[in-house]
Amino acid sequence: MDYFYHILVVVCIYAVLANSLNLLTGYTGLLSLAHAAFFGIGAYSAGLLALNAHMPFFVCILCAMVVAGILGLMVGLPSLRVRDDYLAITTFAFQILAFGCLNNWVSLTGGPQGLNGIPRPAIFGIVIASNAQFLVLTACVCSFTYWVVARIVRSPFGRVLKAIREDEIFAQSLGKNVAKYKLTVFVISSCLAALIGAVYAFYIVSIDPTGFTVMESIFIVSILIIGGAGSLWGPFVGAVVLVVLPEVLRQVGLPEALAANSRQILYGILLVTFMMWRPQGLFGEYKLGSSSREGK
Amino acid sequence: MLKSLRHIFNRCTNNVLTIERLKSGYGKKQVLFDVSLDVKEREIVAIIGPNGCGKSTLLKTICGVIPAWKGDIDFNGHRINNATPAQNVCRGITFAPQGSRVFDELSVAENLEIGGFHLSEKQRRSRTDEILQLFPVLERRLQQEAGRLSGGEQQMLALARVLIPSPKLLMLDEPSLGLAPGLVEEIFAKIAEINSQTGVSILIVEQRVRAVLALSHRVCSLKLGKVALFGNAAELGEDSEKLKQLFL
Amino acid sequence: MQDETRAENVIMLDVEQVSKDFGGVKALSEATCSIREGEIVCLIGPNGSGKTTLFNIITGFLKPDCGKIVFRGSDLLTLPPHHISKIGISRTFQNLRLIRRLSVLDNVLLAFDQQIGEHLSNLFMRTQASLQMEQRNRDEAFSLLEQVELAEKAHNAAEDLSYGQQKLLSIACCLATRADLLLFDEPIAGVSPYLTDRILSLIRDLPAEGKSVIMIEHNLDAAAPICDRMIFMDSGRIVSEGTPEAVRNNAQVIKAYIQ
Amino acid sequence: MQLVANIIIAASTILLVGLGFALIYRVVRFFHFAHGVVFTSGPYAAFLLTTRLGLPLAISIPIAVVISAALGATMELAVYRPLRRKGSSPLVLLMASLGIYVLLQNTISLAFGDDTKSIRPNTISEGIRVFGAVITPVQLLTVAISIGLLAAMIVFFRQSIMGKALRAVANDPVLANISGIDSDRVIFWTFVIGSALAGIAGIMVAMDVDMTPNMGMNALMMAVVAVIVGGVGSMPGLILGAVLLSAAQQLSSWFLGSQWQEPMAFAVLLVFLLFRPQGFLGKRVKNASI
Repeated sequence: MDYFYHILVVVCIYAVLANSLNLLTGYTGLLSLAHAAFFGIGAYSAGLLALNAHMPFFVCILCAMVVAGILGLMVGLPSLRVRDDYLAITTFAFQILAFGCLNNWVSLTGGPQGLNGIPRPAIFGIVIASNAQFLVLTACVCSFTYWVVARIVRSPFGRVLKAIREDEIFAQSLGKNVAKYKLTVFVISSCLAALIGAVYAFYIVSIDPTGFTVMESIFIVSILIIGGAGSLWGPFVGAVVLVVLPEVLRQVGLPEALAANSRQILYGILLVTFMMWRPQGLFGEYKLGSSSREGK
Repeated sequence: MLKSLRHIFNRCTNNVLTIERLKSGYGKKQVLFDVSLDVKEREIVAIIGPNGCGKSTLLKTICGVIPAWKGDIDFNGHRINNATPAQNVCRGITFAPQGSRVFDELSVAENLEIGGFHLSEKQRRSRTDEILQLFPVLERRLQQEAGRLSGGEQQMLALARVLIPSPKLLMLDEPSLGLAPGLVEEIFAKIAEINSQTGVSILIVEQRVRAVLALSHRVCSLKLGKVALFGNAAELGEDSEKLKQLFL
Repeated sequence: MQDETRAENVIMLDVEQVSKDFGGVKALSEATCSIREGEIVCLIGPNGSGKTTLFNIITGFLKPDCGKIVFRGSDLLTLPPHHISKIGISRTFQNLRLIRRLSVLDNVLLAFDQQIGEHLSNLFMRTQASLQMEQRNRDEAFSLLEQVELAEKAHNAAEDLSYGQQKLLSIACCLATRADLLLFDEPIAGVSPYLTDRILSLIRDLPAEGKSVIMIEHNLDAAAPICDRMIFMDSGRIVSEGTPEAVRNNAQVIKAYIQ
Repeated sequence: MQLVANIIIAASTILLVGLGFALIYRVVRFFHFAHGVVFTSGPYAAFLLTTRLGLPLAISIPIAVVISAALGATMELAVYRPLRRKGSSPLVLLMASLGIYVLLQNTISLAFGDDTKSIRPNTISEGIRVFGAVITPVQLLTVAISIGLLAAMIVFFRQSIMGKALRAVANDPVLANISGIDSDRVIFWTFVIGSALAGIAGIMVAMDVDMTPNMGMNALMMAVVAVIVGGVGSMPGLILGAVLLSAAQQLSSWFLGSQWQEPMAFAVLLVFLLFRPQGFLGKRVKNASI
C-alpha cells in the first residue's frame, strides 16, 4: 500500500511540475528546459533552511518560492530578446549552470552527497511522515497549482498569454506590454516549481543533484507535451502516463538494473512518436512553436 | 479524355505555356481569379498591372512555389499544376524572383553552377561558357562574392543564372526593381538580346510599363486578380488613355 | 464633444522629415505629412514606396533614423508599440494578424484596453470587479461584432472565418482598442465585393465618431469615394497629396505608375 | 605552456564536434540534439567491432564512422524529413531530436552498461614533450585530424557541387528551391557528412579519455556553445568560438578546479545569448518581420 501511495505522490509532484511549466510553455509559448533547475532550487532552498536554520515548514516553502521567483525573473530576461529554439538553448544553459552549482558548490549544497536528514515537516503541530500523509499534502499542492493555473488561463490575463503565444506583434499592436507578461509568467512558473520542490525535499528526506538534471527537465517537458500543452488536464494525464506506465512495466518483470534505462527509452520513443503524429499531445490545443501566422 | 485531347491540341499549336482559368492565392486569401493566358515560342509576354493585382503570384504559381487551387497550367503539352520547382527547372521553366536575388555569400561562378545544379559537370561547364559570352560584365568578376556586385551586376547575374539550364520559358519578376534609370535600359536591352539570340520565350512582370511594352510582343494586364486585357503590346503602348484607365 | 467645424482643422498626427534606411536602401526619405481630426486619408504608391514602413514607424514597431512624429502633443518616437496603442493609435496588418485559434469574441475582447482582469494581482483580489468588467466588455464586443455582421460567428475560431471576414474582424479589433487614429493596411485587398462594401461603409462612418483613418489601398476605384485626401508616395518620398481626383490626375503620379 | 597546449587540444575536439553540428544547423535551422548520440555511437561501434568481432582498431574505426554517418542519415530519413514535410516548427524538431537522443543514449547504456569502456590503443601511452608541454600521441592525432578535416571541409565547400549546393541552401533556401535544387537530397548529404564528423570526433575523444554512454551530451553542448558564440554559419567564427570556449574552460579549471569547466562554458553562452545572440562573426538574427 505504501508503494502505491508513493507512486501517487510522484504522480502529483510531476503533475504540479508539468502544470506550472504549462503556464509558460503551453499557454505563453516559451519552451523552457530549465524546469528541473527551479524544482531543485526549491528543494535545496527549503532543505537548507530546514537543516541549518530549523525554520518552520511554511517559512521554508515561502523562502524557496521567493528565491526561485527571483531566479525565474533572471532567466525570463533573455526571453525578451531571443525566441523559440534560442530561448530553449538559453534555458538549457541555465539548467546546466544550476546543476553545476548544486553539484560543485560543496560548502553550500554538499556537492554530490547532497543534503541528508531533512526533518519531517509539521503543519499546525501535526508531523507529516507517512506516505499517506504526504499524499494528502502533495494532492493539496496539486489542487492549489491547478486552481492558480486555471484561474490565470481562464481570465483576461490568460487571454493575453495565449495572444503572446500565437502572435506577439499582434498583442503588442493591441497595447499589451508583452515584456511584463512574459516576466510575470516566468516568475509564477518558477515559484510553483519551487513550491513542489520544497515539498519533495521534505518527502524524500535526502536530496542530491542527480534528481535535478537536464534529463529531468526533458522529462518534465515530455510529460507536458505528451499530455498536451495548453490544456488544463494535459499535464495530469501526461504525469499519470509517464510515471505509471514504467511502473506497470516493472511489475511485468523487467530486472531492476534495466528498469531505469528502459523507462527512459520508453519516454524517448513516446516523445518522438508524439512529435511525429500528434505534436499537440493527447489533449493539447497548442503545437510547440506554431504561431498563428499563415505563410505569406 | 477531353483533357488529354486539349494537351495534344496545345502541343500542335506553337504554345509553350497555356494557362486556363487559373485560381491561386496564399492561405485563405485568393489572389488570382480565373486567369487565362498563353505564351508562344520565341515570344515575350509582359504582365502589367497595379500593385497587389497578382502579377508575382501568377509567376510563383506557374513555377510551383505556391500550389494552384484550380485551373490548368500546360507546358509543352504537359500538365504541370503540381510540379515542384525542381521538376519545372528540369523541364525547362526557370524563374528569377523579384529584387535581383542572388546567393550573396557565393561567388559569381558558384551562383552560375547552382543554376545548373541538375546538369552534368561537362554540360554545366559548356553552358556556363556559352552564357558568359552574353554577359561579359560577369566574366571579369567570376571569383567575386555575389553580394559585393552592384545592383545592376546582381541582376545580370540573376539573369545569367536562370539561363544556364537552357530553359524554354524564362519568367522574370520585376528585373528593373531598385535599379537606377540608366541600368534599367541596359537590363531591358539585355532581355531583348537574350530573346533574339536564344529564342527563349519570356514571361516578364514589370512596373515600368512603357519600357516593357516596347520590348514585348504581347501584354497581359491584370486588375484585382483578373485579366483586364490581353493583346498586342505595341498597340497598348500607344494608347495612353487606356493605360491610365488600367492603372489609376 | 468638440465643435465639429473646428475639429476638422485640428492636426492630430504630425509626421516631420522622417527617414529610414534599410542597409543602404532608403525606405523613407524625409517624409512629411499631417493628419487632421476626423479625416480619412488614403496612402497610395507602387510597391516598395515606403507606405508600410511609414505605418510601422508611426506605430513604433520600427525606429526611424531621424525625424519627428507627434500625436496630440506626445512624441511617439520614444514610446514602445504597446504604449502607442494605449494613447490612441491602432492598426491592422497587411498580412492579417489575428489569434486564429481563439474565438472571434476572444479576439475582440483581447483588444479592450485597461482590463482589470489583465493584472495578475486583481485576478486573486478583485475577482468580482474583474468579472463585472469582463461582462461589460463582452456586451460591448457583441455590439461591435453585430456592427460588422460577425455576431453569429462570435464563438467560432477566428481561423474558420473567410478571408474577408477575418479582415473585418481585424478591423473590429482595431475599433475595440477605442483608438482615435486607425491605420488600415490594405483593408479590402482580396476581399469579395459584398464584404468590400461592408468594410468601406464601416470606414466611412468612423469620422462621425471623432476618429481619423489612414489607409493603404491599391484598389483606387473603391477607396477614392470614401477618402478626403490621397497621399501618393514613391521611393520613400511623399510626391503628391490632395483630393483623390487631383492625385489621380497628377502628372507625376501617372508618370510613376506608367513609366 | 601546458595550458596553451591544453587549450589547443580542447579547442580541436570542440571544433571536430562543432563542425558537424554547425554544418547541420546551417542547413536545417534547428538544434539537432541527437547529434550528441551520433557522437557517442562512433566509439561504441568501434568498441563493439574490436572487442566482440576482434577486428583491428585501424579497420574498425572507418567502419564505425560509416555506422555513425548511417545513424545520422537514418534520423533524417525516418524522423526529420517526415516532420519537415508536415511543416513542423523548429521547436517540434528540437523536441523530436531530444527524444531520439534520450532513446538512443539509453539503448547504448542498456547494451553496453553505464561503466567506462576503453578503446585506447595501449593502456599507458607515453607523453611526448613539445615545447615543454606534455602531449599524448592521441591528443596530437586529434589536433592533426581536426585541422585536416577542417581543411577537407573547406575544400568540399569550395570545390564540389554538393558543397556549393549546401551553401546555397543555407544562404537562401527559397531561391535554392526555385533554382531547382532538391533540398531533401542536400539535407540528406548534410546529415551524412555531419554525422561522420561527429563519429570521428567521438572516437578521438574516446581514444584520449575513454567513453561512457552520456559522453555525447557534454560534447554536444560544447559544440552548441562554440557555434553560438562564434556565430552561426561562419567557419572562422566557429574556430574562434572553439578557441574562446576552450580557453575559458581551461582557465577556469586552472584557477577554480576542473569541476567548474562545464558551468563556465554555459556562463559564457548565457553572456553571449544575452548581449550578442548573433555571436562573434554571425549576422544579426533577423527580427520577426512585421
